[in-house]
Amino acid sequence: MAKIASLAEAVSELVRDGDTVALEGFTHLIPFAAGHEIIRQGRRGLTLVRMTPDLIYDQMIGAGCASRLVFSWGGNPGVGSLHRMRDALATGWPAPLAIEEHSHAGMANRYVAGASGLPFAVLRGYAGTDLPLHTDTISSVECPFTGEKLAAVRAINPDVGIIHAQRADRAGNVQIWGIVGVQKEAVLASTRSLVTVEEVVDELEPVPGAVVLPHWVVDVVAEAPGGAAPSYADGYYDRDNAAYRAWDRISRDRAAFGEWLSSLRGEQAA
Amino acid sequence: MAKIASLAEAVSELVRDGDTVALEGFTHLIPFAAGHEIIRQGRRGLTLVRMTPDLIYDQMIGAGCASRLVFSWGGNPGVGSLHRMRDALATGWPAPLAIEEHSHAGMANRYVAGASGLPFAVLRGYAGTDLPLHTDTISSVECPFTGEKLAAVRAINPDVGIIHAQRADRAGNVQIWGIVGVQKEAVLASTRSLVTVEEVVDELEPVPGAVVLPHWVVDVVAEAPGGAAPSYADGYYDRDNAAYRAWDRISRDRAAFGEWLSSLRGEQAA
Amino acid sequence: MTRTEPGAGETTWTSDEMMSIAAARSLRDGQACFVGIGLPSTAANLARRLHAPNLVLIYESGTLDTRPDELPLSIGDGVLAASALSVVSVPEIFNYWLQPGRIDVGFLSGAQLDRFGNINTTVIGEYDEPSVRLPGSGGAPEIAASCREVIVVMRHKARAFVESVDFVTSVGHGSGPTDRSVLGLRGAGPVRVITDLGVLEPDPQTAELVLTATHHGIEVERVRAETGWELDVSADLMITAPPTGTELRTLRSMRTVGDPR
Amino acid sequence: MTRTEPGAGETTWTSDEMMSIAAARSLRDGQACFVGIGLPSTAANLARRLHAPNLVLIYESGTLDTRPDELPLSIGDGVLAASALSVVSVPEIFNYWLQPGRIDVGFLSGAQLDRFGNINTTVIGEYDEPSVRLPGSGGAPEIAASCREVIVVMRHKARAFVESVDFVTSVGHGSGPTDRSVLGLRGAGPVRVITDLGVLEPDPQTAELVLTATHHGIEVERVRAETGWELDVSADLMITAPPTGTELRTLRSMRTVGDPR
Repeated sequence: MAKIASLAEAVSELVRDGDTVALEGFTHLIPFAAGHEIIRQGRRGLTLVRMTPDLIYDQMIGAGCASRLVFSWGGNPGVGSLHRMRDALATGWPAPLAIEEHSHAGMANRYVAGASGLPFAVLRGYAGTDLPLHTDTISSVECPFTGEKLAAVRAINPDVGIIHAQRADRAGNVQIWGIVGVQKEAVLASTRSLVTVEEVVDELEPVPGAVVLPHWVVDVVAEAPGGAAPSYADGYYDRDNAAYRAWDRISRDRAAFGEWLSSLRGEQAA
Repeated sequence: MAKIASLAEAVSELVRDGDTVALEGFTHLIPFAAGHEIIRQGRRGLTLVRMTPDLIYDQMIGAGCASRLVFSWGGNPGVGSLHRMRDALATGWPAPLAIEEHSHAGMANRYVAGASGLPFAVLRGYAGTDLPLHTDTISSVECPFTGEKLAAVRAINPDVGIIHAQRADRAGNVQIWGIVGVQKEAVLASTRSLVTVEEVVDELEPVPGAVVLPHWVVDVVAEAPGGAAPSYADGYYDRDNAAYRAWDRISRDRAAFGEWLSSLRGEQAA
Repeated sequence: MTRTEPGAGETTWTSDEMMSIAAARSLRDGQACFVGIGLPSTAANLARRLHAPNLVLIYESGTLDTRPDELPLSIGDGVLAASALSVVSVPEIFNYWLQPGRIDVGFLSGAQLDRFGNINTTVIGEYDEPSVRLPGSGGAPEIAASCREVIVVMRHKARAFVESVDFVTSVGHGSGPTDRSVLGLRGAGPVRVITDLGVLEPDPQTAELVLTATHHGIEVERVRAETGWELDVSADLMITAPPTGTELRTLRSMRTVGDPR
Repeated sequence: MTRTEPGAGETTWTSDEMMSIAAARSLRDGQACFVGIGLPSTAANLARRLHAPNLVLIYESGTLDTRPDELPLSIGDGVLAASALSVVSVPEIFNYWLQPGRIDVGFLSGAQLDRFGNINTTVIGEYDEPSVRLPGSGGAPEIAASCREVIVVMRHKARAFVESVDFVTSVGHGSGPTDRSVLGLRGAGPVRVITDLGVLEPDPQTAELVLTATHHGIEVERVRAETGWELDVSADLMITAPPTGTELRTLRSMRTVGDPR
């Protein structure tokens, strides 16, 4: 049975300094509120795992939460670069950042292996590319039937998996629809899990295309209306493309970012 | 673009003597009408692939269509044995039947590998059981990261994959809901595919829990109302448990089966 | 827990009823239970109607947390899908739900069981020329491998409770207490075998199944006679409490889909 | 096919418009096309509005056969999900749809491209101390590996069209015509690179990209000046037909989600 708690309680209970944490959501349902709460609670030394770091990891990296980033595409989608991530990589500000870089197919399969209780996954990938020279969680296996050589990637099993979903019921069963990404896999691969939701409801009405995560694989559900903004929650609100574009200016400049960060931290104190 | 044709045309075009054919549907949506059409058209020497042979393969084996059976659970669910299958195995009547036997997890992963364009799949399975002694599509691989030994199963890529679904639209997009089994994987793993449907409709209304197979991975769609009976089609008709029970008596006896078969073949002539 | 003593008219029950009731009692509320069809399904659904309303039932057809009003005849009856929290594909049920060890209890039956709890549902006799061809593996090998614990429910007959199974379909304790870890099986394996005569549990030292309880009214000698190995009896042999009236009435009220009313 | 010649007022267009239109023309109706965001997405959606109404667009966010009214800004905008025939998970889109070679055309862009069509979207300079850190792989390496053919759309600049990429993110033809098969890559790789200046295609003998067309009004020398290797010119160099009025009007009418109207 999942526990229903406030977001502050949930982060405090589940996320510890030095943890490997995956906040997932592929463009859709990115758990911004949870990431902001991690910033507010001042977590340090996290290994942040996410296919597309997006603004949320740019913010967490800029805030000094992370010492390592595991990812497969690190840009501001349709806009440009993640300047806080670039700055941390280039200058170590505000903290040095190590990276472990994959392709999307590799990352997706690492989550699948993690969710499946397997130590690795097999895929056709990486052949001829330069990534295997730099990433030691890419290797190869030989098919025992055909002798073909295929890529192997190491399973990901984060300490904490965090996602945002549309709804949960009072038992903690979680419902997600629209672009579902790797959220199910991220939760199932993780030792502990937190799901923020737009709302907790009495009953989960079936929805076409919905994925349900049963209460017994979710540790904590926290209500966080609007918790995916400026990304979006299908059925609740649209993606705020203007905010994505505006982030470019804030992120480019340490001072502008510092103001953003103060304001974020101030909100909690208020 | 999938072609929409009659079931007789579809079977005639897609299924050839000696083919490896998978008729899938896990308890639900078993493509009986398609199997019966294969019997009527007198196909021989088929390798029949199916997790649960069920009545449909008992009938096809008894009718002499098969020379090989690839499966993971061969019973009449909740009732007892498949006597035609047993008879073919024990006495070679009406034709000798070779078998290749797996567990459900192994078969499911063989389809997944086939659908994924991989030559094999990895799972935690078979360790300590006697199946690997008898089935040469079970082997093992070592994890390149941890050194753990895991089971490997060879991909299945049937010549023809056949399933029954609730609906298709006129472009041949197929919609399935309820227990969806391994149908998507069976179609995607196969070189050619046939989908029988309860009805062809103008538009596929979204349904909770539905899986959609796009028209460009389906070769032929054939309308076959009631085509899953005596199994069932969620939203259309229930499982005919009485027919499953009655099959036991027919299947036990070669003569009673012969009458059933004549009647099936006669139906077409009528 | 309320316990209704059987009334005067309810003091008789069949050995199958006792078996289902004993098996139902062994499940705890809130557990996630991977259910095989037949005896396990009856017992699990009985438990859900008695002391374990929040038992999470999972069938290999992909139905997660299902609450059927009537018992399914097959593993994929419509009643399972209609009452499920979620229906997932068959590959998913095995790969994401069973394999990683997310399931508390695997509930199995079999045609043969040996002194170490290994189960045969494949063939009696030689594999290539069997005297009886059985249905085969289904989901059982991986249920036996991956669930945190396994409970076996089967009728106690000498021809079924054998010294050594003809074919290992699903591994119990192999040939001793360390075999499972050597094989890399992560669940604890069979922790209890519930029959129509009593209960067998593995000896912690040897992993051999010993008689730990007889059902009300069953003599140890009868159990021994129906067991194909020299059955050891636990020093603190228990006697299963007889069915309560509530248990019997609930069990008898459960009907299988399609049965005549 | 109806072709509208540009009217007097429509004889000017930008080189980006020419590029998108040339890229759109290269797609055939009914093909399944795996679309990267940005230039490829614009071109593919333009093709769907022009001559290829049944183009099957697939984005790595899991949206299958999507028909957005407006262009998405990101790869997973709501407009893609809302107009899709089906939305599948990200693991599924890569494993069941891309990897087995079910997709006719992969439509990519990049920061650097070399003479063999290898693409870099990872770093400029050394990996550990890059002069520019780029976004990275995303879905591109496996799109480049697995689609039946790959079409690259990118702006023609000397700093981008290089002798040899600093980092091979996505394999084109490696270093020659046999490299793809040696590497086990099953698709044909880049069959065409469409830029704002012209079209490059691999020489069948050497797999090196040669200039096979210049866009209307573009001189070969200008293309050579913007190419970082000794660019060969095909013996039968073509000239891309200028945009038609319909093409320009359609392209100009497409708007990105969230753009001011």
